[in-house]
Amino acid sequence: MTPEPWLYGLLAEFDGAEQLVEAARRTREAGYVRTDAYSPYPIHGLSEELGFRKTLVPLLVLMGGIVGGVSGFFMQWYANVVSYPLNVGGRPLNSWPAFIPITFEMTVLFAAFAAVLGMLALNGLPTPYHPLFNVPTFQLASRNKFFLCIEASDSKFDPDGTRRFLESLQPREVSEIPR
Amino acid sequence: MSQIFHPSMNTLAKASIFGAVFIIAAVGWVASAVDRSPYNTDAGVVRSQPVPFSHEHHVAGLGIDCRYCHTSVEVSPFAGMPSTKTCMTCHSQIWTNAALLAPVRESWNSGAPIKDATGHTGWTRVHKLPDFVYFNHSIHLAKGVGCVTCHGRVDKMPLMYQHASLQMEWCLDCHRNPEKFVRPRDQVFSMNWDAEKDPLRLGETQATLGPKLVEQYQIHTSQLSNCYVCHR
Amino acid sequence: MNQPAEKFEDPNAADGEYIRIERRTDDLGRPRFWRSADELHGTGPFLDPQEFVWPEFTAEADQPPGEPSRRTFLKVMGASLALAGLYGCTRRPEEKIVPYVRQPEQLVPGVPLFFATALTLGGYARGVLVESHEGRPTKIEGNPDHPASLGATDVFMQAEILSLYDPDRSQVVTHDGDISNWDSFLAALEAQMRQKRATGGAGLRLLTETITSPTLAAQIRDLLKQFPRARWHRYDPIGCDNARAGATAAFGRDVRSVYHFDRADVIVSLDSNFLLEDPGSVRYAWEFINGRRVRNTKRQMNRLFVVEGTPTITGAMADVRLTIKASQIELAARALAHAIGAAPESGRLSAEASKWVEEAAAALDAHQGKALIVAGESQPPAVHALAHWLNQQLTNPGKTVEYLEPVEAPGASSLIELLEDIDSGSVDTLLILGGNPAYDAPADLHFTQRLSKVPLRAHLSRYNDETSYHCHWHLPESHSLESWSDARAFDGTSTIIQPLIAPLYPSKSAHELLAAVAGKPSLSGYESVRNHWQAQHGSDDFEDFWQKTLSSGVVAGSAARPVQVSAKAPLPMSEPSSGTGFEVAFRPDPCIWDGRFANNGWLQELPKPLTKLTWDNAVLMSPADMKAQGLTNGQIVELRSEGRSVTGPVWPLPGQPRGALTVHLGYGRTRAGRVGGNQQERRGFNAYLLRTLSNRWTLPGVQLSPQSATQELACTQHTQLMHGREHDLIRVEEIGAYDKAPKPRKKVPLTLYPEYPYKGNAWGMVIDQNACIGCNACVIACVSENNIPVVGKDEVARGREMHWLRVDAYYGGEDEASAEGPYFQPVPCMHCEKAPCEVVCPVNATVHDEEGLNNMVYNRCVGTRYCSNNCPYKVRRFNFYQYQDDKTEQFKLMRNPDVTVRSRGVMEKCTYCVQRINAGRIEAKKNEAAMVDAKTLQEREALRTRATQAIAQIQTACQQACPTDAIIFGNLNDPHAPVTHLRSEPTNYVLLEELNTQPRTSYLPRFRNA
Amino acid sequence: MQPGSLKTSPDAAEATVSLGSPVIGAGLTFASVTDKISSIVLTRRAGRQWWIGLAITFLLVLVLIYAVGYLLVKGIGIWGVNIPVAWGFAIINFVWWIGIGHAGTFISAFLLLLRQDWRTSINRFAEAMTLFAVACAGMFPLLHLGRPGVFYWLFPYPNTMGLWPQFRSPLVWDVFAVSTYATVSLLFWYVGLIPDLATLRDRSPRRSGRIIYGILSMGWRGSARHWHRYQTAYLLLAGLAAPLVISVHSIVGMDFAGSVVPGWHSTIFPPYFVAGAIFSGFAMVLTLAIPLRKFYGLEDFVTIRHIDNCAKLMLVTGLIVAYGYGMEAFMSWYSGNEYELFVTLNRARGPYAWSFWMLMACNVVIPQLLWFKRVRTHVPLIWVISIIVNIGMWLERFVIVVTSLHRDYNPGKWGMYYPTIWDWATYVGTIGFFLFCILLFVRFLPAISIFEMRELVAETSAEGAHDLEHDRLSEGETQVFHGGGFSQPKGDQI
Repeated sequence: MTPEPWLYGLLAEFDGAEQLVEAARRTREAGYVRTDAYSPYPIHGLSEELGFRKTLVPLLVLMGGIVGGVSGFFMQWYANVVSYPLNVGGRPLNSWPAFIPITFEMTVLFAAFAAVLGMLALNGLPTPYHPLFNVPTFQLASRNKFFLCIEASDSKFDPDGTRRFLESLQPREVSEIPR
Repeated sequence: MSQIFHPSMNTLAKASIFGAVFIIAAVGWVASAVDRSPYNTDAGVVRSQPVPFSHEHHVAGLGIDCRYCHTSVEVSPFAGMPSTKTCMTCHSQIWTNAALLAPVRESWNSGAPIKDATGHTGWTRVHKLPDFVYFNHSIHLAKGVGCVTCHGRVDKMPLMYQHASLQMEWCLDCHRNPEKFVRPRDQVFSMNWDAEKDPLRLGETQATLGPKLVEQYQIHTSQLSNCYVCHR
Repeated sequence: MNQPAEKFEDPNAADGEYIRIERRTDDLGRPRFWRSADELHGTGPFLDPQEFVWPEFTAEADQPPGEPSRRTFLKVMGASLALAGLYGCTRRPEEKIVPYVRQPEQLVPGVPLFFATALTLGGYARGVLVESHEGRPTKIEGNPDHPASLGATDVFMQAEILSLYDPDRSQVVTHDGDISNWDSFLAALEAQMRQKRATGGAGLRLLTETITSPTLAAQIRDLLKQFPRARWHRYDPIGCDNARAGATAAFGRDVRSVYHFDRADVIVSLDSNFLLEDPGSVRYAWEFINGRRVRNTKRQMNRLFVVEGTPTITGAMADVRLTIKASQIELAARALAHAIGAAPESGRLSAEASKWVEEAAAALDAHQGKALIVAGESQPPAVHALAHWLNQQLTNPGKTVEYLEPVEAPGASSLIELLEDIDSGSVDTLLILGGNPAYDAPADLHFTQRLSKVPLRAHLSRYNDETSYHCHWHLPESHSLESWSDARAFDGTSTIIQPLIAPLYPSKSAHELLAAVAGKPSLSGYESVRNHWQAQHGSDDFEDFWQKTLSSGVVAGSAARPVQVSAKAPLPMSEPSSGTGFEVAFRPDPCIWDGRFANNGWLQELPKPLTKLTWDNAVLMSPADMKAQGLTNGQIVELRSEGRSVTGPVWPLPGQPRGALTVHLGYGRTRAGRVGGNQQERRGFNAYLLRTLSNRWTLPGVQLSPQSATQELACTQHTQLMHGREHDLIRVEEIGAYDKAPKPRKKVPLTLYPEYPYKGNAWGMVIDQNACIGCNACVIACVSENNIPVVGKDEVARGREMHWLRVDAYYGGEDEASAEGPYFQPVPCMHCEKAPCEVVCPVNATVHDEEGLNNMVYNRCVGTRYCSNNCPYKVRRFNFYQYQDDKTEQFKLMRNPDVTVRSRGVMEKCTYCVQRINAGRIEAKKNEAAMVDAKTLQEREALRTRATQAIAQIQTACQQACPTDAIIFGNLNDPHAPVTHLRSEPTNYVLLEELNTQPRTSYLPRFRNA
Repeated sequence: MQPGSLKTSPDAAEATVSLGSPVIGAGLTFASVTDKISSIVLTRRAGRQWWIGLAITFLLVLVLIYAVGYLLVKGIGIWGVNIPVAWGFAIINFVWWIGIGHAGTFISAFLLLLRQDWRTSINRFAEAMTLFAVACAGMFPLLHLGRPGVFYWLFPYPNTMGLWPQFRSPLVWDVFAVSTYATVSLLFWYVGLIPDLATLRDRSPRRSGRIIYGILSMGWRGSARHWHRYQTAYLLLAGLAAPLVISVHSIVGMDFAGSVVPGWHSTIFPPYFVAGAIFSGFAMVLTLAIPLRKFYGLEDFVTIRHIDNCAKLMLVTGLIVAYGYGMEAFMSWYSGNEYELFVTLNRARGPYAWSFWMLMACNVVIPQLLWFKRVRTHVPLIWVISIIVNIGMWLERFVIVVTSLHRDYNPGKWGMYYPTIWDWATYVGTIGFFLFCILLFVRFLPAISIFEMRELVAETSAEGAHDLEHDRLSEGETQVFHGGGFSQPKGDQI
C-alpha cells in the first residue's frame, strides 16, 4: 500500500536515552531501514543500532592533509628553485629544512577544512528547512527529549502498522510528520 | 514549533557555501586582470601633445632614423628629446606656416621651451618608469635589443603611445630569456627586422640566431635578474 | 625660489662663455677633465628637475613628526578606517619632458659633466671637481691636480653643495630690514661715491676676511689707488695671525711655512691640529699617513709626538702624546728647545711632561733633517718662533719644511684700527665683504655698538646674518659655485673659480660689488677675473692658457716663490697666564668651523670626531673634573670671566687636561637660519661671548658654576669603550706585529652552505684603520652621493640618524684617565657573503647578486626591520618618518639623480655606491659587446682595455673623498687591484669573524710606534 | 525541585576540593542545564555591569582606532623603536597575545584528547578567548610594518613583479602559522557551537533570534548519524589543533631563535615559548572565568575543581618556564660565548634590570604559591595571581626583545628604548578590543557548551537526567521562565 504523499514519516518521542537506544534496536530488528533517531546530545552506540557503520570523514581529512602538505612544499620549492632563484644569504636554493614549517601549516589547514566541510557535506547540512521541524514538540530534541523517526519512504512503512509498531515501544507519544 | 525557513533555503544555503569558493577565485582573477590592464599600465593610451607629432609619418613616411631626434640613445641612459632646433632644421624650410607647428616656431622665436595651447611647458611623457627603476638605453642597444622590442612599431603609430605594460614581469621576460629578443647590433634601429627574412643571415631563425648573439655579445643572462641591475 | 627651472635657463648669459668637457684618466685611474673651445656654458632645464627626484611612493606624502592636534582627529580616524589599503592604487601623475630649444653641443642628456674649480675656507683655496647633471651641481670631488686636495676632500668642501642649495640663503637685497633691490643700492652707493671721489675716499672703509684672490687683491689695490684716503681692514675669527706673527718674530718677515710630512720620520706637534685645521690639512693628512702606511713589505712608520691643550684627531693619531693646559705648552716647547740645545732654561714641568720632552728630544736628535716641528695657530707667536728655530737647529728647512712668500693679499689694516677710526668719527661708509664680525668679533671690542656709529653700512654675505642685521644694507653674495673668481692655495697655487650654475637668486660676488664701488657697476665677475689674468699672462696664447687653466683647475707654476730666511734665537718667555679657576680653550668646531656652516644640516648632523655629539657644542671637560664637580653629562654650567658669561651643557672628554675646559666656536647663532639657529631656536651656545682680543684662544681664570638644569645632547655613540671586544672591533698592534702575524694564507671558511661562485667581478673593500684620521670626510661624501636625509636633533637623539657610513671612535687604555686614542673605525655595510639580514627578510627585499653585493631593494621593502635586528654590525638605517624633504624645490635640484630617494617606512644601507658600479659595468659591457664588430685586432684590444679600465676606475664616494686613502674599494677577482693585495695582508681581518658572515669589507689593524 | 536550590553555595563547594569533587553542581537535569545557559543569551536582560563594561571597553577601542590612525598618517616613527632596538611594543604585544590564545586551544584540544571531562564547562569561552586574542595579536605584525599598505606582499600570490615571499624568513612562517591557527581555531569553535546554536534556535522567544540562530545552526537536528560524523570530525580537529598550537608558538619562538642576536639565538626558545604561552593562557582563562562565573552565577558549571586544575596547570607550565630561564642563563655561561654571557649579565645588571627582576618575581617566585591547595582554592587570591602571571609573561617578552637588542655585538651602535604614549595607547587599545569582544560573546552566544553539559549530566547523574515536573513547566514557550523557574539571580548579579 502506498503512503500518503503529505506524510514524511512518523515520530516517536521518548524520555530517556536508554529507551531510545532500545527502540532503535527493535526498529532495526523489525526491518525498518529508513529510520533515524534524534537526541539532545550524542549517545554512544545509537547510530550503530540504526545500522550506521562507518564514516568517510577520517579519509577526507587524510586526503586534505596530503594535498595541503604537498602543495605547500611544492610552492616553496617552485618559488625558490624555478620561478625566481635568488642567492639569499648564501643559503641553498632548495633550503628544504626552512620549508618544513610552512609545509606543516598548510597540511593542518587543508586537513581542517576537509574535516569541517566533509562533515557538513556528508551530513547533508545545511538544511535550514526540514519536515521534522513541522512537529511542534521536536524543538525539545535540542533540550531534553529523544525521538525516533520512521520515514514514509521506507518500503515497510504503512501509516497504521508503523504507528502501531511505534506505540509498542512505549513512547511518550507518536506524531505524524507532515511534509 | 513552526518552520522558520522556506524549503528553497536548503538549496540556497548549500549553494552559498559551495559558491563561496568560486566567488573568491573570481575576485582574485578580476583583481589580477585589472592590475595588468591598460587602465593600470597606461599601455596603448595616446597622450595629448603640444604638437600632434606622427612617428608614422616621420619614420615610415620620411624614413628618418631614430637617432636623428633621439641623439643620445647610444651613449646615455636617456634617449634624448629633440630640441626645438632639431625640429626647425626641416621645418624652417617646409610646412613653415603650418598651424600645427605654431608651438615649435613660437618656441624657436621666443627661445622658451615648447608649450602647448594651454601654456603647459614640454611634451607629455609616454614611457614612464617608476623613479626606483634605472633603465639605460645605451646598454640595451649595445647588446642588440631593438627599439621595436620595447617601443613597438612606432612607424605604425600616428600618435605615440606606450606599447608594452612596462611591468616588472614584462622586463623579466626578456632579462631571463634574452635569446628570444636580441637581434644583430646593426639591426637595432630597424623597424621591421625579422630573423627569418634577414638576407645576411639566411636560414636563421630567432631560435637559432638568438643564442649565438647572446654568446657573441657576452650577455650574462643569470646576472640580468639581479636586483641591482635595475634598482639602486 | 619659486620656479627653479627658469632660474636654470642659460646660467651665464652674461658671460658668453661655455665649457666643453672631455674625459680622460690619469695613471691613478682618477677621472680628470679639461675644457677646450670657448662657447656658452649654458645648460637649460633639459628635464623638469622633479623628473629625477620624485619621491618613490607619492601616496605616502607625510608631514614631519609632531604631536596631533584636535584638527587631525577626523583625518586620522578616516585613515585608520581606510587602513591604507590604497597605496598601490594611486595613478601616476602625468609628467612633462622639457627639451632644450638649442641643446649645448657638449652636453649629453643623462651623462654628468665635471668642472674643475676651487672652494675656499678662510680665504685659502682647495681645488675641486664638481659633478653637474644637466646644469645642476650635485657632488663635489677633490681635484687630483690641486696641491691642497690631491683628489681628496674634507667635510667642508663636500658640504658646500648643500650650502649652495640652502633655501635659507639670502635671496634679496634688504635696506633697513625692508626688501629692496640692487638698483636702489647701486644708486645709493653711487651717490655716496660721487662725493668720495672729491675727497679721495675719506671715510670709506672695506672690511674683509683674509683674501688670497689675486683678482680681488688687484681690485682693492686699484680702489685704494683711486681713493687714496680709503682704507681696507681685515678680520678673521680663526685665520693664521699667530702663525704669521710667529714667522715675523722668527725671521723678521712674514713667510708661509709649507710642510712635507711624508719626508719626516719624527713629527712633533706643539698643539697643532694639522690634520684638520690647517689650510693644507687635506694634503698634510695624506703626506702624514703616507709616512706610516704599514704593510707586510714595509714595516716602518713615522713617529708622531703631540703635546696639546685639548684632545684633537691629531692627538688621537699620536704615538707619544701629552695633553696639558694650552697655556703650559710654551713651557714644554721651551724645555724641548733647551734639550735640543737652545738658550734659556724653561720653567718647571710635571714629571709626565718632562718625560714626553725627553723622549721627543731624543727622537728629534736622532733624526736631524728628517724631523719636523709644527706649532698650532692656537699657540702664541713665541711658540711658532720656537718651532721655526727648532726646525732650523735640526736642519729641517729645505727638507721637511719650506718657507714661501706669503699667499695672503698684503696691505690690510686690523679690525682694531677700524674701530678706533670709527670712534674718532672718521668712518662714514663701511663695506663689509663677507665675514660675520657682529657675531664672531672678540667680545671686548663691543663691535656692534661701535659699528652702529657708522653712517652708511653695507654687508655682502650669503646669509642675512647677525652682521647684516646691524648694517643698513644687506647684499646677497653669490656662492662660489655660482660666480667667477680666483683664489690661492696654502702654497700659493692659484685656481680660477668658475661657476657651474647661474646665481639662484639675484646675488653678486665681491668682484662685482667692488667693480661697482670703483664706478664700473656693469663689469661682470667673469670680466674682472679674465681681465686680471690676461694682464698677468699677456695676450699671446692667452686663450690656450685660459682653457688649460680652467680645465686643469690650477694655474701652472703659480705656487709662491721660496724665500731664504734664518730664524733668530727664541724670544724671552711671554709671561705665563695667571688666574685661578678653569682655563678655557677656544677651538674652531670640527663640523661648522667658525659658524659659517651653522646652517648646513649635513655638518650639523655630522658626529664630532671625538665626542660623536651632533647639533650642539658643549663645554668639554675632563671626566675626573666632572666627578670632582659632581656634574652629570649634559648638565648646564655657567662660565664667567671678566663679567662676561655663557651657559652650556658639559660633556666628558677623555684625555682633556684637568682644570681645562674646551668650547667650540660657531654655535649660538641668532640669525643663521632654520637649521643653524635663530632668535626662536638656538643651537648650542655662543663661545665668542667669552673670547677677547688678548685671549683669542686660551682664556684663563674662568669661574664655573653648575646649574640645576640639564640639556639633552644628541650623541651617536653612547659608549666609546670596547668592553673587551678589541679582537672583534679595532685591533691595535705595536709596529712589528707582522713578525708575529701568521703567514698569508687562503682562508677556507667552514660552512654548511654551498659556496656561491663569483665568476665576474667580486666587489670588496679594505679599510686601513692605521690610515683613518677620523675626519668624517667619507661620511659627508656618502651623504652627498647617496641622497641621505637630515633627520634633526630629536631624531638623532632617539638613535635614528641615517648615515650609511659611521665612524666609530673607541678609546683604548684601562680607564678614562689613561684613555688612548680614540681609534677610529669607519663602519659601512660589510656585504657579507652569508648575510644574516637576507635570510630573515620576508619579501626578498635584500638579497645577494652575482658580484657579491648585498642588494637592498627599497621599493620591495615593507619595513619589518628584522634585517636590522639581525645585522651584527648594525649598519642598516630605517626611514621611521618621511625624512626626505620632498617639498623644497632647491633640494630637488641638489639630489643625485642616479640614486633612489627613499621614502617613509623602508630600510636603507650602504650599497658600495652601486650607481657608480653600474655606470662602470655598463661602460665595460658596452665595450665588450662592441668587440664583436671590431675590424682589427688592435681595435679589439683597445675595446678590451677600455672595458677593464672602466671597471678598475670605479671608486666609492667615501673612498674618493678620503684624504688618506684609508678606504680601498675594488674587484677582489682582479689580481692587480690594490684591494686584492690588501685583502691578503696577513694582518687583514674581518669584524666578528666567528659569526662566519664572510664580510666583503675587511680591516687592517691600527699600528702604534710608541 | 525548588527554585534557588539549584545554586549550591560557592563557599560550600570551595571548602573542599579533590579529584573526586564534582565538575558540575549537583541535581542538574538536561532541561535545567539547557534553560539556564541559553537563558543568559536569550531572555535575561543585560545587567548594568555589562553595559558599563561595554562602554569602557568601547572607549578603549576608540583609543585603539585613533592610535592606529595616527600611526598610518605619521608613520612608525611615532613609536619608540629605533636602531638598534628596531622591534618594540608591537612585537612584544604580538607574542603576548598569541601566547594567551594558546590556552583556549590547549583546553579544547589537548584535554579533549586526554578525556578530561572537566574541560567541557570552560572550553567554549576559552576558545572564544583564543579567537579574540589571535585577532589582537594579528594586528601588531601588520601595524609594525614601515609600509602597512603592502602587507600582502608577505602572502604568495601571482603578481606583476614576478616575486615571491622569502620562505626562509621566520616572519613568513609566522604569517602562515598565525593565519592557519586563526582559521582552524575559528572552525573548531564554530563546529563546537553548531548543536548549541540549534538549541538557541529552538528556544529563542524572538523570531529574529530564531532566524539568526537558525541560519547559523545550519538546520542541525541532532540526528544520530550526524552526531556520529560530528564527533569524528570534532575529534580529528582536536587532533590537528593540538600539534598546530605547538607549532605556532614554536615558530614565534623561532622569530628570535632564528636570528644571530645574542639572547635570541637559543635552541630552547621554541619549547619554553610554548610552555610560556600555555602558562599565560591559563592565567588569562582564570582572569576571565572567575569574574564571569560570579556575574552569571555559573558556579555550578565552572566549579572550584576547574579553578584548582587550571592553577595546577599554571604551576606546571610556570615551572617549565622557570627551567627555561635557568637553562638560558646556564647556556650563556656554558657556551663560553662572551656576547651571550654579556647579554645575561646585562639583563640582570644593565639599565633594564628592573624589568628582569620583576619578571623573575612574577613568573618564578609568586607562582610557587600554587603549591598550596589553600591558595589554589582561594578564588580571589588565584585571580590576583593569574593577573600577576599575565604581567610577568608580558615582561618576559619585553626582556627578550629589548634587552637583547639594545646592546648587541657592536658597542658603537648600542642604544636605549623608550616606549611612547602611542605604544601604550595601541597596547591598551587591544586589551579593550579583546574585552569588548568577550563581552559581546557572552551576551550573544552560549559561554558554556550546552550539549556537552547535557552529556556530562547524562554521565554523572543518570537518575537526575529527567525530571518530569520540571519538564512540564518548560514544554511551553520559554517566557515561562521569566517567572523564574529556578534561581533568579539578584539584580546586581545580572
